[in-house]
Amino acid sequence: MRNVDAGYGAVRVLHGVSIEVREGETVALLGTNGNGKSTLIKCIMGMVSPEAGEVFLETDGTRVDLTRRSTEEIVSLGIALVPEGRRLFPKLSVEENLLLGAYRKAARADIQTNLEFAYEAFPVLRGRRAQLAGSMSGGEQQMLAVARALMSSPRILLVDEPSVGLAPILVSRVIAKIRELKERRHLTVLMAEQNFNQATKIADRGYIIVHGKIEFEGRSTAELRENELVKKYYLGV
Amino acid sequence: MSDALLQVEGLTKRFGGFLALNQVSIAVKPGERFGLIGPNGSGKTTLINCVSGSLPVDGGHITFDGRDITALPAHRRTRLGIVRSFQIPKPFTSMSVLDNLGIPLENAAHGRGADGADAMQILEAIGLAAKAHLRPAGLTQIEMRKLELARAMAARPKLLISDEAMAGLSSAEVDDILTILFRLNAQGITIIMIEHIMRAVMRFSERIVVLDAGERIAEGTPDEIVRNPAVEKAYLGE
Amino acid sequence: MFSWDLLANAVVAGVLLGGFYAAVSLGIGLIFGLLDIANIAQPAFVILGAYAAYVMNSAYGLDPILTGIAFTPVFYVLGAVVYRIYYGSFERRGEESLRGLVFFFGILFIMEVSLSLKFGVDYRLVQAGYIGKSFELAGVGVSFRYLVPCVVGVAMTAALYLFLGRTFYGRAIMAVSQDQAALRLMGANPVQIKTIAFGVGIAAASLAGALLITIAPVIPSTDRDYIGRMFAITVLGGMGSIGGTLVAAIILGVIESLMATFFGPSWSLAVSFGILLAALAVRPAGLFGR
Amino acid sequence: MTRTRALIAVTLATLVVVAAAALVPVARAADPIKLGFGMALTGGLSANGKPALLAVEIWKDDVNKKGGLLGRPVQLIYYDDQTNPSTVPGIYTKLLDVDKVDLVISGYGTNLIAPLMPIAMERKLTVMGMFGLANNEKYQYPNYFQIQPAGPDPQTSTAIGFFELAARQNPKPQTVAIVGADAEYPQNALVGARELIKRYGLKTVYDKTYPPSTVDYTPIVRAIKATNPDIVFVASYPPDSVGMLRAAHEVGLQPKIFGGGMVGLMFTTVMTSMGSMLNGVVNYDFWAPEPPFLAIPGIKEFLKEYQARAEKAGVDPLGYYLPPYSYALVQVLGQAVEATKGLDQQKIADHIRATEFNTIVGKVKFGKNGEWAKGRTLMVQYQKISGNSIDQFRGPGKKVVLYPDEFKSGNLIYPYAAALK
Amino acid sequence: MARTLPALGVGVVVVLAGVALATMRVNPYLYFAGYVILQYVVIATAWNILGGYGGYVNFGTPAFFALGAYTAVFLIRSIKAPLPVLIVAGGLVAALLGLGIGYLTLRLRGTFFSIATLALSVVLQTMIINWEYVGGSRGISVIRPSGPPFGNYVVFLFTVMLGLAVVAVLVARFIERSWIGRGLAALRDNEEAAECMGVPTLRLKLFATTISGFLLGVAGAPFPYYVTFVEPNSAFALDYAVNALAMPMIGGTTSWVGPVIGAVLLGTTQQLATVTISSELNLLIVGVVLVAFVVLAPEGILGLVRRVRGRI
Repeated sequence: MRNVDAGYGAVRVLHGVSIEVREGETVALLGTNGNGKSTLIKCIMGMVSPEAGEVFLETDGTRVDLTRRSTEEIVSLGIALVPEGRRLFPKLSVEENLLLGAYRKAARADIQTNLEFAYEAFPVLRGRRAQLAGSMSGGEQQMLAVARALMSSPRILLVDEPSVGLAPILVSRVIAKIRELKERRHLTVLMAEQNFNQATKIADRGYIIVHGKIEFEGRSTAELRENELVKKYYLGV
Repeated sequence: MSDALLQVEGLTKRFGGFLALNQVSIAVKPGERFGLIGPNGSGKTTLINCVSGSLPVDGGHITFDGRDITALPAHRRTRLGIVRSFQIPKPFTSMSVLDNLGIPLENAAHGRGADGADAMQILEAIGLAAKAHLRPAGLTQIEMRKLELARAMAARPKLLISDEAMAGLSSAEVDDILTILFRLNAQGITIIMIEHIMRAVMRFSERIVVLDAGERIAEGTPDEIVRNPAVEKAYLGE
Repeated sequence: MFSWDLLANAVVAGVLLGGFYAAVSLGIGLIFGLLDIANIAQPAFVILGAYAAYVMNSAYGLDPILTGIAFTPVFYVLGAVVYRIYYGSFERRGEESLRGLVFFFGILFIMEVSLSLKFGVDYRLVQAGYIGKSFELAGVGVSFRYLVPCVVGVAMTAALYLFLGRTFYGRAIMAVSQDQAALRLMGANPVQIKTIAFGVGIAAASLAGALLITIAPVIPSTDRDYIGRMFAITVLGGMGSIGGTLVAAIILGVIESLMATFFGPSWSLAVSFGILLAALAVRPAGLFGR
Repeated sequence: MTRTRALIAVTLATLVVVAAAALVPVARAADPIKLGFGMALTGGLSANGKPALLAVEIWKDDVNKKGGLLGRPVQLIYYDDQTNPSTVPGIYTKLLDVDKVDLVISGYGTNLIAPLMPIAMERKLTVMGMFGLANNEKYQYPNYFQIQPAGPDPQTSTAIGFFELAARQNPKPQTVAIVGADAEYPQNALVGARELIKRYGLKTVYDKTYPPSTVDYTPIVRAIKATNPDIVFVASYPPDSVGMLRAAHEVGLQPKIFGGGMVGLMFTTVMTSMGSMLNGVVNYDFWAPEPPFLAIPGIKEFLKEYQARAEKAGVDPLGYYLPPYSYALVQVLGQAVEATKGLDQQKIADHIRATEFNTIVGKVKFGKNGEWAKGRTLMVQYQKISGNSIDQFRGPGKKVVLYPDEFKSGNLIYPYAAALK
Repeated sequence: MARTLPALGVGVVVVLAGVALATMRVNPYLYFAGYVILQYVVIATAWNILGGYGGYVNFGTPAFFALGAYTAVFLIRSIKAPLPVLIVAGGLVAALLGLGIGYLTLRLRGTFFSIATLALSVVLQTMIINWEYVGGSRGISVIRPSGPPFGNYVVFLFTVMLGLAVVAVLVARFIERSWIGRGLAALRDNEEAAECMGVPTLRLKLFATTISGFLLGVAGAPFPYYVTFVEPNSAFALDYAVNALAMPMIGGTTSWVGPVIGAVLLGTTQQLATVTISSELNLLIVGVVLVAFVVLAPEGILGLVRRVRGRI
């Protein structure tokens, strides 16, 4: 992602943001609410079109421009998003939600394997396969949202604020699960998260975004953790 | 505690099986600048929906100005002086900016039939006078936020609840809004600020309550809050 | 006047009628219940289906139900076109509710009038081997004229149920009104999904119309008798619950039949609508809403 | 701003009114005699309204071929009343005040005649009513004449033949079930039937009504069957006539005599599609292609002309129900104009009241309340129908006239079950 | 207030002009056609108070109209009540029904509310069908009182309806410009925000449904004397539902002028079509006009005028 400007209507949320995620990495995008994390993620997914700059995907030397593509097309390239607020289909059952995750054509062949994998990775979902998604607790919903994203056999997994609305103990469980999945499925992960300590547990490196600008780039987890700026950004000290 | 302007006791709210607020109590003193913070989804907006009357409560009591208002409909609370702004602005889209203010002026503020002068005064104070005759659709984000505040002010509140009035604004714009809120407070209006932008909350609030996962986890001055390990844990995680 | 024999007969007749009502209401269950599009013109499409069956029956002696099935692709395309116009004119501009309603009101009028311009206002009927025949089972009479539509109606319900639950398009249709943006994240295009759903809903009208003309004579304005029933069943069934639609249709059918048998038929429709009103006032989500 | 808006509104309104006035054709002091009416060309009764219109048009052409009335050509001016009574006052005022018609006849059906009555009375018009039931009982307007051969007691006219025939059978049937749609005509027929039941000393075992939008008639028929009546009298409109008859066959309802006032069975589309299911039904009617009717002068020519033009007009292809009477109605009016040698409404009315007319439906003489002096509602029985061809219905033998005796063309097959074989 | 007096003045002038017109007897047909158009002015205006100002779409217009008409039939038959009593009584009974559907808005919004009103109409029609005293399904003939002013009863009814139309429009205009109308507009735009800004939304909705019901009943009350024959099918005709909706949509729903323009235009078109085209094409025109307007001119004629003015 290079020099991206983006926003809604007259408001510009992102100002010249550039980030990159290399294959096999877990990158954290850190910052408190309202700083542009979600907007950045939406730019990648084609849900917000950038006013300037470019977003592209490079695999095996071929370069695919994402800026003019619809969300559906981007999904079909193997990019999946676990959206903020989970965005499950509340009136569909757990299994129906999962099966919808496999909508993209390339994933349909693997649907049985993926479903089995999802239930194995999240045993709680197997027990509740017929339950309506909307009636589950927040933690279970977040698990389902992650599992649903994996159903599309993605190469790249974007995760937007997985900790929202969850009790601390659940947050660490979700975060740990993401790491586990990343390793088992050989994913590339970009995670937007405000929970600094949790996110840095699993990230290889990270960016801190403040007021729509990348304020700090940590090339390793340690570099991020030791930086005193963090507290300032987070607590306004 | 009986000197509190707003007192919330043991407030509980469920959405289906989800416990959004669990026995939350807060007390806001007259004239206070009160901050309400917490990570996303911690129940802040639910709390103010219950206080303003948009949502019925499942348990607990709300007292305002010495009067139990738990069962009052929202518009009656507004008339008593509890006025809120919305996180996502909800302007009256078919009316001009000026007329948007007319609604609370004649419905909530005392004395019906207020003419345009009152509304214009508020718009001037907040810096929207030039846009008075536009429809809200023609406003920018910051103007929309200001309209939201201006409309709340037109209801002549005793207690103003500002729900994330600064999300998505630039630094300078945040300061702009802060100035307005300080000025209102100086005029004697009690203010509850719900905000994610820490810099703003810390600067503005005299006292802060922190919610996490529907529970009250801390209370204190900004300094105390910053040093509170529970708060750090809630925000930064374990 | 009460007898167990009459009761059994009334219930069976009501269930059969309910199966037919389900067939008539499925399209609107899909379009209004799942897509939230108040297509008030749906009954006019049903009548169009009835006339298609009539034309093929009177000209070539084709079985009405076979005609109904044969015409589903045509109706599907028709539905897709209507939805695209609706989408382009209202939904995309975000002003669907009120004006969309008026739009469909206009379509209803136009279709009704066009049919009477083309076919006149005489009652039209079809002939098929099973009309007017019946058999008796343990003292309960069953007319083929209702049995066949009921079986077809239940089969349509089952087919739609399977389509929605077992196919990717079907599941996407169930999801589309819940969260369009999330559906995009699944890689599905909501507009395409809605076009398919609308097309399927109108295609169902083709078959429903064939069943209708099998049961009773049809004139272009017959559609008005069904507007209320269709929406009542959809709402009662819990907006978009396909199983609920069938159950609600059967409840309505049995009530009408019991009223007609025991209390005087003239109140049967009012009782059905009274139940709808009560349901709306007490439990707007319908009886089987999720 | 607001004033301008109001101004726009007023301007628009004025423009529209002016346009309306301008568009309305100005009456020319011209030659033709204008006959005006509203007719149900859309809506519930249009299946009858359209054939009626065709019959009147044929009459006009016939008259004009012979040089018109009083040497002036006849011109028809008619509007669609949409089967909606609330359009009638407007239509007739337009006809009278703007189109300046010389003569009026009513539209088809009781509901569409009723709103015409006050206008006619106010302007002292002679009105020819087309198939209205007891329209004049309340008004007692002397210059109203009605062509449906209901006779001096309109309410019982539909049912009288039916019960008379039943009473003549041996052993005499005892119990009656009556049922009908919640609509104008069937309800009137039921009122008459109830009176006749009393008169003939029968016992009512079932008396219910149903809404016209009923889909399934089998529960009703089954409830009737459970009361085991000797006589089943049905007063219904076309869709429910078909529904009741089909249900009767499916449920196996076989009283001794079945039928009565079922509108629609005589429509050609219904007859051809119901086929042999009609056998045995005893039903009211006004015309049948039986020898007593075919012998009347002029009818064959009329039917030939009608059937030739029916397809193009999109109406009933045979025209055996209403069209001969519609034609007769204007025949009476035309003859009265010729006889009085002018268009004086009062003179025309006086002449009609005093004269017996020769029409294509036979001799017509009006009596009390402008109804036929003597009723002539037929009772027919459908017999020996097989298959669905239209041709079998063209000639005699399928719809046998049983009542009244002077038009009788065959015998009742009794009981009902015997006719089904 | 400063603006109410001139409006009242205009109203009085319109009525006086109507009376003058009535005494002149230009062309009797104009009174008949005019009566129907004015009746639609009342209906469209009444519908718009709830539907246009408040955003609640009532499909049950025929129920209110017929309730007015049948209340009149009942009173004519039982006590031979004079016309003013009929109008007030018809309005009051319909207002009561309006209050009833007002409470429905507590739970039902959008399409559900509309469907409930549709169902209400069916239930009410069935009741009337089974009530023999007012004619049941057979219908009932109503004989007009003799000796009306202006020598002709319909001319008299025309002036009465003109007066009612003026009253309805003045009421609508007054509501639109008062805090009530502004409150209704606020709740139409956003019911939650309106409530939070101190607008007593429930009370306003009840007021709107009641006054709208009252005026619809008022429009129906003289109907028995106009047609002289009332039967359920025409009193509960779907046409009233369609026109009540279509006329404000065509004119523009946010102002009192819209329904008036719509009713005059569409009403006149229908009257003209009835006496010129005389076939199904007549209805086809209404359908096509309706679809064309909602697709091409979504804000109605007023919106078009505003757009054109904006451009100049």
